[in-house]
Amino acid sequence: MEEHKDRASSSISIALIGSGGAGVMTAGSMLLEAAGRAGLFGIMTRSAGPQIRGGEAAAMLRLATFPVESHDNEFDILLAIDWLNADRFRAEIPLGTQSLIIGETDAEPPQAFTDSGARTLELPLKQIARETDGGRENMVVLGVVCSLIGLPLEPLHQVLESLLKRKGQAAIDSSVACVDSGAAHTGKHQGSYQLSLSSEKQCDLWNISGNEAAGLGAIRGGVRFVAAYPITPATELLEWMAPALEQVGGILVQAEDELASVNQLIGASFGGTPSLTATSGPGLALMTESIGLAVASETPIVVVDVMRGGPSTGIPTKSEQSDLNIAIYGLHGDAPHLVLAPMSVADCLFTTQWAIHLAEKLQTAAIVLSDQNLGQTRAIIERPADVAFVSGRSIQETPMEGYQRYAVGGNGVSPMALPGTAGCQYTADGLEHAPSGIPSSRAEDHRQQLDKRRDKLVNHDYGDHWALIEGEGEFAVITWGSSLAPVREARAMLLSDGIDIRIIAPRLLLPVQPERMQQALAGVTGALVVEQSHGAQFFHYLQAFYPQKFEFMSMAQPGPLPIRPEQVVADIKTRGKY
Amino acid sequence: MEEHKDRASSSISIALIGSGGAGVMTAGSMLLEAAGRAGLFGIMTRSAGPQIRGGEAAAMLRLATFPVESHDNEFDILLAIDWLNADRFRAEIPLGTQSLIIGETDAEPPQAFTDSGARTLELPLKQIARETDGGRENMVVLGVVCSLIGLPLEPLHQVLESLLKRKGQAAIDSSVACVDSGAAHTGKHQGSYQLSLSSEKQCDLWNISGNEAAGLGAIRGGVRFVAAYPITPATELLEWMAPALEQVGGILVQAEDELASVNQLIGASFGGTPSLTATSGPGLALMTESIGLAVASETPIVVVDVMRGGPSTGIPTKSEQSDLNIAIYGLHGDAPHLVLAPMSVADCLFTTQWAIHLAEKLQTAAIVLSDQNLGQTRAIIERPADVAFVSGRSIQETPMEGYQRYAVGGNGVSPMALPGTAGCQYTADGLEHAPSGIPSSRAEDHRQQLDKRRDKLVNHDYGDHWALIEGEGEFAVITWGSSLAPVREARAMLLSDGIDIRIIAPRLLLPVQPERMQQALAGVTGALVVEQSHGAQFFHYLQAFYPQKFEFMSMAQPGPLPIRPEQVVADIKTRGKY
Amino acid sequence: MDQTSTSTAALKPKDYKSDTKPVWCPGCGDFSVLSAFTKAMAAMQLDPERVVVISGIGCSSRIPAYLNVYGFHAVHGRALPVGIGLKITRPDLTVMVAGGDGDGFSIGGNHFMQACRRNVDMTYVVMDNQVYGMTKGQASPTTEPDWERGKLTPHGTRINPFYPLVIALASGANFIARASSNDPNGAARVITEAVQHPGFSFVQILSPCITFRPEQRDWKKIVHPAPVVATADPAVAARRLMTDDNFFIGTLFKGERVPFTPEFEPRAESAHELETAFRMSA
Amino acid sequence: MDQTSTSTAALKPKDYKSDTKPVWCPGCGDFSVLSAFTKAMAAMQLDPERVVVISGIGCSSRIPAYLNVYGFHAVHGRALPVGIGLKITRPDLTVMVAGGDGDGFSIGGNHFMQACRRNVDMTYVVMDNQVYGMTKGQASPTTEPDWERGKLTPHGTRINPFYPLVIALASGANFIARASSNDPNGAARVITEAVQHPGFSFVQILSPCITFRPEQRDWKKIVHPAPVVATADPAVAARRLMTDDNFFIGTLFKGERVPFTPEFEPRAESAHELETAFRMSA
Amino acid sequence: MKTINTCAEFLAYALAIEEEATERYTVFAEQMETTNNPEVAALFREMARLESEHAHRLEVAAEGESLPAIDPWELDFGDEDPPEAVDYSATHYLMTPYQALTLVLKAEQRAVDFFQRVAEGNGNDDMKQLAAEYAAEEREHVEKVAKWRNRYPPPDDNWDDDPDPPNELE
Ligand SMILES: Cc1ncc(C[n+]2csc(CCOP(=O)(O)OP(=O)(O)O)c2C)c(N)n1
Ligand SMILES: Cc1ncc(C[n+]2csc(CCOP(=O)(O)OP(=O)(O)O)c2C)c(N)n1
Ligand code: SF4
Ligand code: SF4
Ligand SMILES: [Mg+2]
Ligand SMILES: [Mg+2]
Repeated sequence: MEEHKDRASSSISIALIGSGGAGVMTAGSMLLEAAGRAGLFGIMTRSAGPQIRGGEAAAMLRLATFPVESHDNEFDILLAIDWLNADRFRAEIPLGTQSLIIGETDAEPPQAFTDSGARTLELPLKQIARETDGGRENMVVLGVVCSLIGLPLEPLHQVLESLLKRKGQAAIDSSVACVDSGAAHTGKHQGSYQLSLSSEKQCDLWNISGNEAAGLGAIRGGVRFVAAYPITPATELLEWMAPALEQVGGILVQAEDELASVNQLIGASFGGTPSLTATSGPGLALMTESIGLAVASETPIVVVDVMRGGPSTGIPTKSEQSDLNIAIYGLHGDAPHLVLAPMSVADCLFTTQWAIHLAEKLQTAAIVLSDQNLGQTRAIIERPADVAFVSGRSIQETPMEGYQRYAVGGNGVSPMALPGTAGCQYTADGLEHAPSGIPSSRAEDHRQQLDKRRDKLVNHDYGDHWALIEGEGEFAVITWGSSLAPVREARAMLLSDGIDIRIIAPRLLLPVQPERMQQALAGVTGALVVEQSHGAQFFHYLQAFYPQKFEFMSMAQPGPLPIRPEQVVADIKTRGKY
Repeated sequence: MEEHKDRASSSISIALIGSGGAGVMTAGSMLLEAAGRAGLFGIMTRSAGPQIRGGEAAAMLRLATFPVESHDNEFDILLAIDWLNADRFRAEIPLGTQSLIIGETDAEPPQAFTDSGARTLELPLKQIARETDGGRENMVVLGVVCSLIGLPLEPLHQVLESLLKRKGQAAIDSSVACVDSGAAHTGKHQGSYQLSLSSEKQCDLWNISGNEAAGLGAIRGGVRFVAAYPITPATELLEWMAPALEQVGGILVQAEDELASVNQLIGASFGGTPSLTATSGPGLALMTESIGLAVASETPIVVVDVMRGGPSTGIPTKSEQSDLNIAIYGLHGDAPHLVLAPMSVADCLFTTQWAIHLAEKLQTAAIVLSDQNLGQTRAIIERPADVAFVSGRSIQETPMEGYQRYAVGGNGVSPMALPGTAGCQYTADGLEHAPSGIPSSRAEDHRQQLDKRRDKLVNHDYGDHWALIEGEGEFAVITWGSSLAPVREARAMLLSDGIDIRIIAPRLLLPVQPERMQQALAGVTGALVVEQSHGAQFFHYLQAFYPQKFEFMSMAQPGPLPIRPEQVVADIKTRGKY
Repeated sequence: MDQTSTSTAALKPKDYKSDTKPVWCPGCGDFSVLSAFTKAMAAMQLDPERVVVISGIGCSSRIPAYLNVYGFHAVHGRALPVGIGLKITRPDLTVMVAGGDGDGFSIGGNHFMQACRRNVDMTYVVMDNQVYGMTKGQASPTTEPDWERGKLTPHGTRINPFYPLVIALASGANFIARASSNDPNGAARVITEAVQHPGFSFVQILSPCITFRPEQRDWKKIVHPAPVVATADPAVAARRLMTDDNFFIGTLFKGERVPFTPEFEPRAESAHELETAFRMSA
Repeated sequence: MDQTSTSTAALKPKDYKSDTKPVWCPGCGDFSVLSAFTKAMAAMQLDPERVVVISGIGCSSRIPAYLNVYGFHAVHGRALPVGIGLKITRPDLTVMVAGGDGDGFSIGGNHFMQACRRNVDMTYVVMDNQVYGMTKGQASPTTEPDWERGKLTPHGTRINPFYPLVIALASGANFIARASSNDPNGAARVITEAVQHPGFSFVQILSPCITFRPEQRDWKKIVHPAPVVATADPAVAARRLMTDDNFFIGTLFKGERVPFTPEFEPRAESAHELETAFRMSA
Repeated sequence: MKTINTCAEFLAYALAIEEEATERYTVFAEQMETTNNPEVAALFREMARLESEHAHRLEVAAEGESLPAIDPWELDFGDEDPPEAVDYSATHYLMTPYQALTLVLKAEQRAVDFFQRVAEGNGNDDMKQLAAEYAAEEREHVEKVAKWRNRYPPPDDNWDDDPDPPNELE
């Protein structure tokens, strides 16, 4: 109980529910922004019914005094404008006895929620809204929440001011009035979920989604050409990039399909322009043949896969880490390439930028495995540091007698002549070739080029970025991507019990780094592999490439529900035998 | 030396070389057929320059008194009609000091071949041919070979008779004359590579290629619809099936591409017709998205991938086992399916037929991994036994109130209603769905359907067909597909040194069979993994799914050269510490 | 035009509806298309279990589950090959394929063209809203080049639109028509005609996306009936299309192109026959 | 018509040839097309290093390596998108795409249609032999429906052939012509015109496959010049195509459709500018 | 046929003819080399050498003159294919020397005819003179090639019989 209070003072989880038109998403976004302006960290995720418009929707927020990357085990506040079909969110919004359910007066909250033992509070939201001219319940709700968690209203007023500007002063005024009025209605509950706001403000905070961060990373990394076909949940990455690229003289082309988009990248990159596309599972599947062409012809390209529930069309709006297999092994033939995975919203920027750098440097294809969770979570984060990774392709700049595009030797990276360079004309080829590029089916040529394409990747020094490694215990949790966040929270929970575990989360999934992994695992006697997939793909990947004397244990949970820290704790306590 | 003689008396390897127009392929085929009629076993493979017509070509045969499935370590006889560009076959036609090189008088054999220390023999092939009206050197060559290996001329005469019938009696006569004349010119070399022909003839021998065998297996298994797009080296499978299907009332449709062909299969199968396509790596890559649809919608389909050198367009005319990864892991999301691999020409029939049976029975997609080597090798084999595997799909035959297409429970296989069945209307879906088929993103539905699709495969009893297991040693060689043949020959070689090894070659690659594998490995203390890939794909697959206390050792060699038995022996002797 | 009597046994449009509720936005043109489907099926008194509706992915492609017939909700852009495989092997069924302009003309453009060429006896209905509804409003092939609200094409696509009727005619479709969701009865009639006409029938239905293209509500003022009756002459049809404003409604072309109807009558083979080719007559 | 003098500095056709020897069958029409390419390049005196020829897979698609320019031998059916990506980002280059009828109209059919629509300034040359040469003689989209020697279609394809010029015109190509390998000089002229015309230019070159379609040797007797000069009016062009016997040679259409030329001038961004959107003004 | 009036114009034509012939014989020689028909390859090589010598001599002759630049398709030979150029479709990987020389013979004869026509046409006299010289020279070629061909037997009926199927590649 006390423990709950403590956690609550530094992190509060809030879910806002309502039908389409109620404006819960907008309210959630405003709350997040206001929290950020108040110097808090936070995340917001969304969930909605299958309807395209008008369906039930939920904005799920967590606000905290420290950087947060995933949802907590429970929600503290569930606030519904209406309860229509709200029970579909039951599994996504776990409540506890300390939680507070708030709804419209006389509107019974669904048993699915009250069963949790949470307290309930009824408020005349509609009536409060009506009292203001043009007033809306979602604004009232904002006020209520601010009051409960002790967030000053001023930053929220500012947010309303800037976001509603185009709607005119009247809209702003009525919203402000609703907010204030809502805040005034919480009575004894005021501050009951008080967040301890620090007085020194974080001065460089960003409000960004993982998809936007990846887009920004791409541009920082030097990408100036994007060709793509829309697909949930990658579309927003592309939609952010379309105008952003223009600002840097680049361009986004909407192609007829994924087959076209990936091949447009290959063309642009052949001409010297760092190029990227974003897609999700079904689109990635369509691209694999041509990603193989990029590998064989040594043409750098980057494909961001914002993973969703699979297989097939699957669950497009929900997260899952089940495209690991296709990303690692999905190309036909022996086609060594890069696979990277960001592990937080902010890391989407870093990892995407690094991927571009590596693809360009190593003249190969890189697949970046983001997911719906990272991509569509909106977060308040510290401004990510600038990193020096920009495209640095090895170019044959000057004319050269007997130029060989696929010359072997050295580190395997052979300088690439760009069209326009006199005397270096060659034909890039997806057929196996001699060093000149001329097709060859000779065993020596095949072996040489296979070695070249593998060695240039294997021999590169990827430095410490290859993985995040935390903790000291003899028991390790190996995880990746968006599963890292709950694992880290689990570690924090365990630490408060005096248990330390070691976390290893590779950012670089391919090429594998056996020596570095061995070092990271030094002294480890048991390891749990945590991932969001049904087939335990990551677990098998680790066994395939990092076999250990001890046996890995697997905690694999498919989507659509996120992994909760307490699940990880429970699993570790069982398996780690603590 | 003696050893050579012994081997020679039971197996002889012959390579015929010549430029386009010389007719070495035809001669090779005739020789194979004649050997078969004489009761011998044998194989023939081909190799050719990059030219579409007129280039250098080689027919490589091995004839034996026992069933043979791969080439020997060395060729006994190399016979060239001309030597133009013949050295390109150097690596494919290894010779030894006991080999005999035969060429036209005054035409120096290339040093690449004579360096082997092989003996040489010059024969006036052209002149002999000219002595007969309409005579051709390739027929002379046939006579020469028959004489050297002691093959009676009568079966060859019969072959000429039947194959040249449409060219008229004159053509037959002149060919017979050339053959006889060639046979008469071998002088002291006559019978120097004598094969010990058994007097009791094998009475039910077939002359068939792996591609044809797969096609026949498909039809035996119940396939009546094929949609496909041509691609080397799968085209011949399709070309054989087009008329064959008609004979059984089925049809082959040439589609616009692989995306169309795989989806046509899904449509046909949804309607109740067992359906199959054949392709190679690039085509398989294009199909993966829709194979995932077959998995998710539980629509049985079979895709035969006749593997060729990769990555990308790669080496289309040569064999490699490098599509293992894409076949096992290439679908996005968690998409459990079947992967099977035939391990000999004859086994292409069995495995394809079994694949159809399993796909139908388990309502899923099956990928059959054949390869160029198996597919395009023509072999004399014993007539494969009839097996009882035919499509046996579980059908909802009668109207049913509240029919649920994806009902969970039982063994996971839910009866499928075919269009036309009143009262069972449903919509098949690649979106995650409830048991009814209606789209659902609920965690329980997702989990249930994921479990269903996995469990129905995992719980099926595949019987002993899952793998071929031979030998008793503590040292195991684990291999698959066309690599089995050289491994088996290696075992035979080792046995003659008194060393036994255990061979394990899974025919069923997915779902994995951990218990059966454990049983097969009982008592094994070390294992070498032999495969034809650069990335050691099979080795990693074994580590991923069958981790052992001992470490696997890897012998991975990419194409285009086949693995030779003596390489395997050498490797085993080193690693097995014999 | 009906042979069946209106006895109580006769199937009503609602009998072709399933219990699944559409996810569509109220006001979406697709509701009206759904109604046209059920009306057409009722008009033809098709046995629901002998009809299969196949679709790809998109708002419009959700339609099969809303019908009480067999359905297949396949992947994006590939519904036509699924339909072709089914119809060739099950000529006894009425096979219809339905979907959106993105599904059919962008990612599925090749299959559209090739399906027209192949001319299998089936009906393809495209609910054209000139936008990708499901993915929140990007331009589609039929979008005007200067529509600047597609978020991936902020200056408009600036490329030539795709003219579905022209491509259908040029490729070999045997029945070509345009209908409007504003007139579900008219659309039902066209669908009926399309199903009844042999070979590959293509029906474009203008079906507004009121969420991402609210201005399409005005289509009801713009559409107008085709001035003349359907022709069987491709050249005449082609000439008419030259003056097409993309808003005439009606049947353009009812051709006499021979449908693709290969024989298909699966038999348990006589294995013997196929084996003879391999057997060595030793 | 030439501005260049025959000074010794001038590039000759052979200067555009590489040292790599074609794998083609002697007699194949593609040799003549190769010669036409070199002649056209010489006529335009293009800098070899500023030309890129991109292809898919097929006999014809082997052409880039035989030219002394930059080349990309991509995968089957996808050469056009490679070309589009290149040209948009490198407008300074002369981009040409070349390949076969299978590559371009079967597996690549959608990209063909969409490339015509997009109308990027590049030239697409299809060596049409109405067959898949490289895979040993299956029917292609342009094959006559009754050709019974395709091993996957023993009774002929029995489907409507694909009419490349019609589809090109209907989709928005800005230059459309047909040439014949029997007249490499004429083909060179057409290629030259095509390259010089703005936007997407499509040239079909009838190029016999003497191995799988030996009867195509007779094409030289059948081809005949187009009766009239090129038109800029799509309607006129369309009418001419209605009476096309598929063997007229010449330029059909030189349009005035606006090419797709988005601005592309990569700059190292001012990161600041892009970041402002995310920064919290606390 | 367009009339050719000046020496410069004529030389430009003649040069184009010889260059075209050189190119094609070179291509044919390469074809035969890649398809392992060395005898015919050598023969085409020889023809390519002869034609390139011609071309070279013409270049020397034209030294100092400024020849008009004519795009290949502007060259007008009447209804004929370019003289001296063997049709690209005429070769075959199994062709015999006799057949190759027959093709050459026809091409050379067309060259004779062309130069003769120009010589008899209505250009200026210098040019006609030059054309007549060329015609005479080509006539010698024709005779030489005819003799050359006599050394070889004509092909038998099934000269193009290839019992083996073509190769598939990709
Ligand atoms: C391979 C693949 N790429 C992209 C998508 C994402 N996607 C789903 S529907 C759709 C477009 C739908 O547009 P349309 O067909 O016009 O249907 P509408 O929603 O407008 O009815 C797209 C791009 C997908 N599901 N699969
Ligand atoms: C994805 C894929 N499918 C199939 C093939 C096999 N393939 C190679 S070339 C070709 C057809 C070539 O025909 P065309 O484009 O007309 O060229 P041609 O050889 O006739 O010049 C095919 C089907 C391939 N390489 N890749
Ligand atoms: S988004 Fe548009 S197309 Fe989709 S359901 Fe809504 S109105 Fe209809
Ligand atoms: S197979 Fe046909 S297309 Fe290919 S090179 Fe030979 S003649 Fe040309
Ligand atoms: Mg649409
Ligand atoms: Mg072709």
